[in-house]
Amino acid sequence: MSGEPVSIKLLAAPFDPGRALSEFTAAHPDAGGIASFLGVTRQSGANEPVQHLILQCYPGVTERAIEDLCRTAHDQWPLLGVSVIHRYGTMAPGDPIVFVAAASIHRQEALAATEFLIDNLKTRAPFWKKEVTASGSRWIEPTLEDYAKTADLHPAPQGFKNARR
Amino acid sequence: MSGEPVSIKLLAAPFDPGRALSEFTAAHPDAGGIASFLGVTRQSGANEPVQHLILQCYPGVTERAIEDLCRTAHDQWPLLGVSVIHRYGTMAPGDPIVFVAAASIHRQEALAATEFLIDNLKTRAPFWKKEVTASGSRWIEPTLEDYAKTADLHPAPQGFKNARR
Amino acid sequence: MATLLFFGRLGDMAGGVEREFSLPEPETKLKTILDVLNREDLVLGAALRDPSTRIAVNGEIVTEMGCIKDCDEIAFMPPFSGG
Amino acid sequence: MATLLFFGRLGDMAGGVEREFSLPEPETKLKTILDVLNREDLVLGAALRDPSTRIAVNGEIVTEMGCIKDCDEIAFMPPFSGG
Repeated sequence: MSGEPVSIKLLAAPFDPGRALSEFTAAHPDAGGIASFLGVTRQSGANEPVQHLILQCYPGVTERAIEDLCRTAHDQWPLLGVSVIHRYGTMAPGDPIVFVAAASIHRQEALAATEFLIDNLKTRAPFWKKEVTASGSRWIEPTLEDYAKTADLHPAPQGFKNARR
Repeated sequence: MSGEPVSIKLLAAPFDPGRALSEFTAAHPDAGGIASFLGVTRQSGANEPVQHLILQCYPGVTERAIEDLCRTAHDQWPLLGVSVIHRYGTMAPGDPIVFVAAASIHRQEALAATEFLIDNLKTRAPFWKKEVTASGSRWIEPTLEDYAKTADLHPAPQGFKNARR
Repeated sequence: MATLLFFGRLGDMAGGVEREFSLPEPETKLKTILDVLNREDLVLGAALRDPSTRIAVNGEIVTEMGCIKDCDEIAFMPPFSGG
Repeated sequence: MATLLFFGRLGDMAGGVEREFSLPEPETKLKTILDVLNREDLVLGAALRDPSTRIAVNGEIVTEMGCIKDCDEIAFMPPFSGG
């Protein structure tokens, strides 16, 4: 089989990134290079251990935003396929949050597309992240640095102030 | 367990990239981001299907060159760990040739180190690649483009001519 | 009735992610809705009007203050934080 | 005896990857070895002297034409092509 050009999964349950890479690789037998990025729930917040992380999405709208990003990647580089798996709901420290992969004939395109997708998922996909520690919980918003990476496509919202980090 | 900062494997037999990613992820529980790149034997050469690919290495010397690259990556970025798995011997089309992964607290370092490693493995690690097709076999040498990516660290050998591609 | 959605920290401020909102007129200006919410809760009202808050109507981000009809869904979205 | 290693396409030209080489003197100049190989086979000789061919002695790339002793391993390496 030859894989679909865009595969998006929003999951409420944990996923296995190794299996995700195997499946993506199997789906794109013509790829010469497959780049991927895995984001993992961090173990500690500002100063104390994270008990869990809650990720909120906007069902339907979030998928569409991710699909737009994937199409933009396809427009920008000659890709055989891209895959985005994103968790939502409650996660434990160390749990995979996001897996991005891109397949192409030559390595540069896969690497560039993977970096583009993860950079833009941070600031262009409707997700909201709450970190719960022993002393309470707090919403995490992207940093100005996160916005800087995607400034050409999507500047920080007007009036955005660097809330944290 | 917390993984070793550098893990290098030269393998004569096929490996499973999904499992490699799982193991690397498990070995670095403090990572916030894990980037990886998988290179796959291509299905066709200049104009005809590849029957197999033969990759020659220089035992001992090849490992040391890869280790040097990994140390350079550690010097350049704050990384929790890097892993390189490289095949040698005879491979079939579609077989994984090389898997590179880097783990870091923030995503940028893992992405940059992965790109650095794969770019430099192409031109700085002693490997020689022969493609066998129905009409014969030919040695493949890196392109000037490959050298251009790593020119700051390692220019094309003096007198190098773009032999192919 | 329109549905209001408050995402991220706005949900904590609004006391819940989702809320039904009875429209004073069949076609109510979005600005009017913001004014009503602001009268109910000045802190929430300010956060909703903050330029960093994006507003989507039926899943599409709007930049103009258009009109809202029955069954419309209005989402108030603070800066995204995925990945 | 020194060991000569011919990697990549040089192995095809030399008729094999590995070859024992009897040193004319206990300390033989690398240049002398290249001259001997060149007399045996002009095409191989030219490829070995090509500036794109790197030479390693006992696993370390050398840029100077030093001396070779018994049991040394000399590797002739055309441009690498990994990954």
